[in-house]
Amino acid sequence: MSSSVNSTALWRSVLVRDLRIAARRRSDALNPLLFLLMVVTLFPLGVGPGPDILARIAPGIIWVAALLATLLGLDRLFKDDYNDGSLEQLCLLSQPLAFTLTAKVAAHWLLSGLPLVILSPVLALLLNLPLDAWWALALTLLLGTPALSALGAIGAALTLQLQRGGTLISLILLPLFIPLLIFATSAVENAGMGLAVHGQLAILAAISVLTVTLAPLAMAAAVRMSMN
Amino acid sequence: MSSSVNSTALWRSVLVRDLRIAARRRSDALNPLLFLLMVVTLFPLGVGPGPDILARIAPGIIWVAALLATLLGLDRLFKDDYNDGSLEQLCLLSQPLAFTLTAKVAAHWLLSGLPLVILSPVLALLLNLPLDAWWALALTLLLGTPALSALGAIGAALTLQLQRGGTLISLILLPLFIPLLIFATSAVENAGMGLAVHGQLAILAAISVLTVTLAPLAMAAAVRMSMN
Amino acid sequence: MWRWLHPYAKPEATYRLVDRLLPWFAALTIISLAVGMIWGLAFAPADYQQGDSYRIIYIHVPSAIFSMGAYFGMAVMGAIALIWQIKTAEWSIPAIAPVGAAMTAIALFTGAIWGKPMWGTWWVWDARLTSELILLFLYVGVMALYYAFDDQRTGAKAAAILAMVGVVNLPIIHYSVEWWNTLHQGATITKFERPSIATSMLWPLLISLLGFMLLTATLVMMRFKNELLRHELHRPWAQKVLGTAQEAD
Amino acid sequence: MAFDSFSDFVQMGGYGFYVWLSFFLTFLVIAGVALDAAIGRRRLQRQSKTLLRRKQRLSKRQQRQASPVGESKR
Amino acid sequence: MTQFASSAVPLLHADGVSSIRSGRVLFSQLQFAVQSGEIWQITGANGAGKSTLLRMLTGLLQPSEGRIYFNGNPIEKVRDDYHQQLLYIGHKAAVKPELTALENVYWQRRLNGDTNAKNQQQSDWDVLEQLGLLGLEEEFTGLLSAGQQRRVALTRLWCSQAKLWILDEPFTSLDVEGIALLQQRFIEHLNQGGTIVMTSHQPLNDPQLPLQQLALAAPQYEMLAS
Amino acid sequence: MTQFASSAVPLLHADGVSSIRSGRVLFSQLQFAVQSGEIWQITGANGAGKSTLLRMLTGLLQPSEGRIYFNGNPIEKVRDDYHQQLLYIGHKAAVKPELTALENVYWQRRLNGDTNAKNQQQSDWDVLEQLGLLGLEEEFTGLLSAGQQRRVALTRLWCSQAKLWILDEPFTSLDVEGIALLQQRFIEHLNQGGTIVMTSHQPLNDPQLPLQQLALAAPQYEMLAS
Ligand code: HEM
Ligand SMILES: Nc1ncnc2c1ncn2[C@@H]1O[C@H](COP(=O)(O)OP(=O)(O)OP(=O)(O)O)[C@@H](O)[C@H]1O
Ligand SMILES: Nc1ncnc2c1ncn2[C@@H]1O[C@H](COP(=O)(O)OP(=O)(O)OP(=O)(O)O)[C@@H](O)[C@H]1O
Ligand SMILES: [Mg+2]
Ligand SMILES: [Mg+2]
Repeated sequence: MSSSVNSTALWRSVLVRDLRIAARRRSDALNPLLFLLMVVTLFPLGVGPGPDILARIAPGIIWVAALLATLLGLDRLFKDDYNDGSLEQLCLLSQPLAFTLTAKVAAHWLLSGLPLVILSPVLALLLNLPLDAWWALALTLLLGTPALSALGAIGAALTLQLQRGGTLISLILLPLFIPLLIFATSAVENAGMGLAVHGQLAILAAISVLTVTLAPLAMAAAVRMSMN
Repeated sequence: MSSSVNSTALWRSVLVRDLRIAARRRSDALNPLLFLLMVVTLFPLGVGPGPDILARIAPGIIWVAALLATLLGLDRLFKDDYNDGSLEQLCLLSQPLAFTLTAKVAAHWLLSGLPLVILSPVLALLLNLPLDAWWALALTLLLGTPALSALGAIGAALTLQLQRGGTLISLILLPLFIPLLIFATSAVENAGMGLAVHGQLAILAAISVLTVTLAPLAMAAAVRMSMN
Repeated sequence: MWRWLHPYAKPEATYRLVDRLLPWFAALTIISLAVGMIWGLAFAPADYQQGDSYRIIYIHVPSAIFSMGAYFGMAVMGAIALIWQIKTAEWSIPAIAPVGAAMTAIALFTGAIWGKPMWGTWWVWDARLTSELILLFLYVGVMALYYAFDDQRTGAKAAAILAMVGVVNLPIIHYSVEWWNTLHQGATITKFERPSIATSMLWPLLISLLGFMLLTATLVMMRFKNELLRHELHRPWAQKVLGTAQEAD
Repeated sequence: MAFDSFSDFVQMGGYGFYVWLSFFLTFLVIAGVALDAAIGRRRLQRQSKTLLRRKQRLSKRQQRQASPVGESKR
Repeated sequence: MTQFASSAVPLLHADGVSSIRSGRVLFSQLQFAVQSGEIWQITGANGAGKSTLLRMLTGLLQPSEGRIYFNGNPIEKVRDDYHQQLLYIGHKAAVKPELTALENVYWQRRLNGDTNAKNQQQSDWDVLEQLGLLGLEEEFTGLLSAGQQRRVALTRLWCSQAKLWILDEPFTSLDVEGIALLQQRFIEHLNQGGTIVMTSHQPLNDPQLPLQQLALAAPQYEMLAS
Repeated sequence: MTQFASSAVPLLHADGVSSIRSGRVLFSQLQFAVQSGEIWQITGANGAGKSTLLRMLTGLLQPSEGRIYFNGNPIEKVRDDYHQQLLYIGHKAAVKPELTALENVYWQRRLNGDTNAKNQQQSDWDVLEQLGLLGLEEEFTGLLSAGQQRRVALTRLWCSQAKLWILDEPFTSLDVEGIALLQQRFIEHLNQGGTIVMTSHQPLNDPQLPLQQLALAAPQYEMLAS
């Protein structure tokens, strides 16, 4: 009992510490937001200003931005802790590592996924997305980005010690992102056309639940493996 | 005279060593390519099957993907060398730092820009780009990506001291990338419509030459600045 | 040639100079802005095409021009800071950037507001509009970079380098309007062409231009004073200026 | 004077909303920047005071450390 | 498994522990028992396998052969209990350069399960002062000197309740005065019934320390035969 | 600028050098001259500013006040010449973990302008053997032990032609035998007319070394006054 209470306290500590480190500099907290805004301005520039085309590709754009925002911070996720020895200290705590590591994933999601969810209405506005699709976009992001963070974390843990296996595993992991993207974008499109989206959302939710619960085990195994 | 010969030898050494190290971490070297393929395969999925729309947005997508792929590996460009002390050793060589650093930029381009140029026909095929536009796309990439790498290196050098430069780099660099994006995509579109593209290609080439020659100075200044 | 700059490399002397000039700039700003705005709003004739909506021009155009002007000034300061290693020039960068960003923001939304009645939409992904947005990003980048460093001197140098690199973008941004226009589609942009403006409209515009120039300078000077103090906070003169010196002993 | 009456002036030939909105927002931004500068000065004053206090505390602590009394702790 | 009389169960016991790394035998069939209250110094040339052995003792690394027992139980069986008693400082200091010295101390305590950490702000200041970091408490740790960063890492020895310390070259980067301070702390810990296993290339010169030594022979760099 | 009789121009001369970091004075108005053939040990407590001073001597860092002269010329004026004569090994070892020991040695030589580096494969092996890395030449450096990684970094002292060595705690992580080996190399270098400026918290115990010492006082952590 007391151990589980401790686990939660520890979990919160890891989370808050990670956020503190990330927010060390005032500007850093804003950066992901600005970055997203900029990615979204890039596309209209590249594609041309026709609002109809923009609206059609908007879900794709925003989801690519989500992917990118996830990937950008990802290789740092465990790397810094690994290099400076904090990660081995986490392994030496008397709480289960798999659980502790989810705090780091949560921090990553709070810094990369959540801003995206919050900002999505603005992005949708900029890209002329039909009103009906706004909430669908926000929902898919809310349901999908945790899975992005969790899957990404597996990759980050696996590539920690940079042995031969790394490439193969990223090759295996990256395609896992694609189902997320397909279901999410089709949900947004359907919503834009006034069609039902429960199906896709349910699948997204299922993927997220599955990955968020199972990924920690894989992560913990990978991290312990890299301690050799 | 002998010093200039030495400079070239040194330049080659830095380049080859960087490539050797990248080859050791195969996953790192492959990441930009994987990302690119993913973005490009995702879009047909996200946008839907209409080939006309795909073809219209293809140049934009490929170029935005190129920008983002450049950004992905960028914070690593000088960081590892900075952390392990190799960069201060480069500062202490009796050859001009600005010149030496271009070798690292060249390595970055070989690993992120060149694969893109080589891969562009495949990407164009995947996105139904009209045949006439293929060569234009490849040319814009060939002319534009060196500038991306050079500008990117400035960003990487400026954020060297910062623990979490990743998003700040993008914030700094995307505005600098945008002119390239505009000219390149308009060139490819013109080519697709059978119009002349000399103008844009000339401008792209000019930008590339300008940045590749001037950026090293900014890079060297930024690197020396972060030695404190 | 740069000899005269030398005394102002000293923060205290610079502070005194700026402090002395500031009231004059502020007064002139208020006068010229008042004249320009009242003339433009109330006395200048209505446009034969755009009616009275064109009066937005008296803030839109000056702010747009000085959003670029401020950036150029910042880049020049960056060059001075890097080449002659003058600290006060470094510190002027964080003073200029927010003011420039404000000008950019003003140009952006006055343009957007003007666009609604003229084009029927707030925002189009047009070259000029987008390039102004990019200018805002550039400013934000410079500020973010400056504040990202623990060591302020390093931050200032980094921001100076970025400001200088970014200035290459100014002409590109400026002329890309034409390139984009001719190469892309020109439908929404025809109204953008400079109206052959009547002198009765031109005069107030020129005065507002002067007013915005002075305004930019005034705001920069206000912030610059703060920057000087911030960096010299541990020195007695700064403590005296701030009125905290007595507590020291 | 381009307008016949004050209400004409306010209405701006039907564009009143746009014209006044942009003038108002402009004023807001400028006032914001100016206010920020003024607040910045206040902030500096506070910072200067804490700096001085920190210095005093430091010297006090150093004195305590230097004196043998400090070592009796624990 | 070796049996001990209940009173003589050693705190830590390595039973036939071997390490084989990339086909080289570093050490084999090591057999030793660390009793509560002892301080052990593992010595050996560079590459002898000292750090490897310490990491095996912590459980971070699995021995290629043999087993390690804590209070008579294999450590992997009682991992959580074991880790509650354990404090390990390795070659890497686990100090965050982005945090101030004070914050580092605070979070180290938090992560080690000190839940009412907030109340101890004052003691954190004291620990830092004791380690010669007076006036640097609110500096970013990344900007401190090599030895100062090491000192921030070593604050854990002052804040922790752990009985067993496993320290890999704790004296690295410390100046003479710092080494003396640390040895003083060792004595305190031992007097309170604590146990220390450590490596160091520098002799532990404090005569008060009840030192036990374990010398690892320089490894033979041959390929493993079988 | 101080003037010296032509014969007495010191190799390295610090003239009124001060360091002020984040508003704290680390040292001020240092004045010393290192003659060719001397070995200088900079001593001082953790955080005294030793590393800072060494980095200033290399030109990586600009003194807050004062100037540093090489053969009578300000180092920033003769940077390329100076760096040709200089070998600096700092706290960070500049060793690439992804490369093997042998590759590290090879590229270090290449980067230092040794153009016919390919012909020297054999001597690289020899140097590594001398440093006790026999049999580990083709191991990834990242997998070596702390001391072995340090030894790979130190191979530069065996391969370089530089006259002036500036070394920041070169003995870190080395075992006793490694320290002796290094001191032996110092003596060789000095006998060949070389010069060494270094820091170390461990005493240089070889009596043959013609040691000069410069002690940095512990800094006062006060705000800058003037
Ligand atoms: C968000 C929307 C807008 C933005 C960001 C914007 C931006 C700019 C910029 C940056 C300039 C200065 C160009 C230079 O000096 O090189 C400018 C000038 C000007 N703008 Fe706008 N503008 C916008 C909307 C509008 C609208 C709707 C109109 C009128 C229909 C308009 C009319 C003008 C005029 C007349 C000039 C002066 C022309 C010249 O000197 O080149 N703008 N604008
Ligand atoms: N992850 C690893 N994979 C393969 N070999 C390793 C690994 N880690 C260490 N080794 C090898 O094990 C040997 C012993 O390493 P270890 O770090 O235990 O030495 P050490 O006794 O601590 O030396 P030092 O005094 O230098 O710290 C070294 O030769 C090293 O190459
Ligand atoms: N980049 C920096 N910015 C601000 N302060 C710094 C920076 N680098 C070092 N310092 C400060 O300068 C002081 C001296 O650092 P330095 O590394 O020179 O000490 P040192 O004598 O080498 O100590 P050690 O024996 O621990 O290596 C430290 O207090 C440190 O906090
Ligand atoms: Mg070791
Ligand atoms: Mg040091």
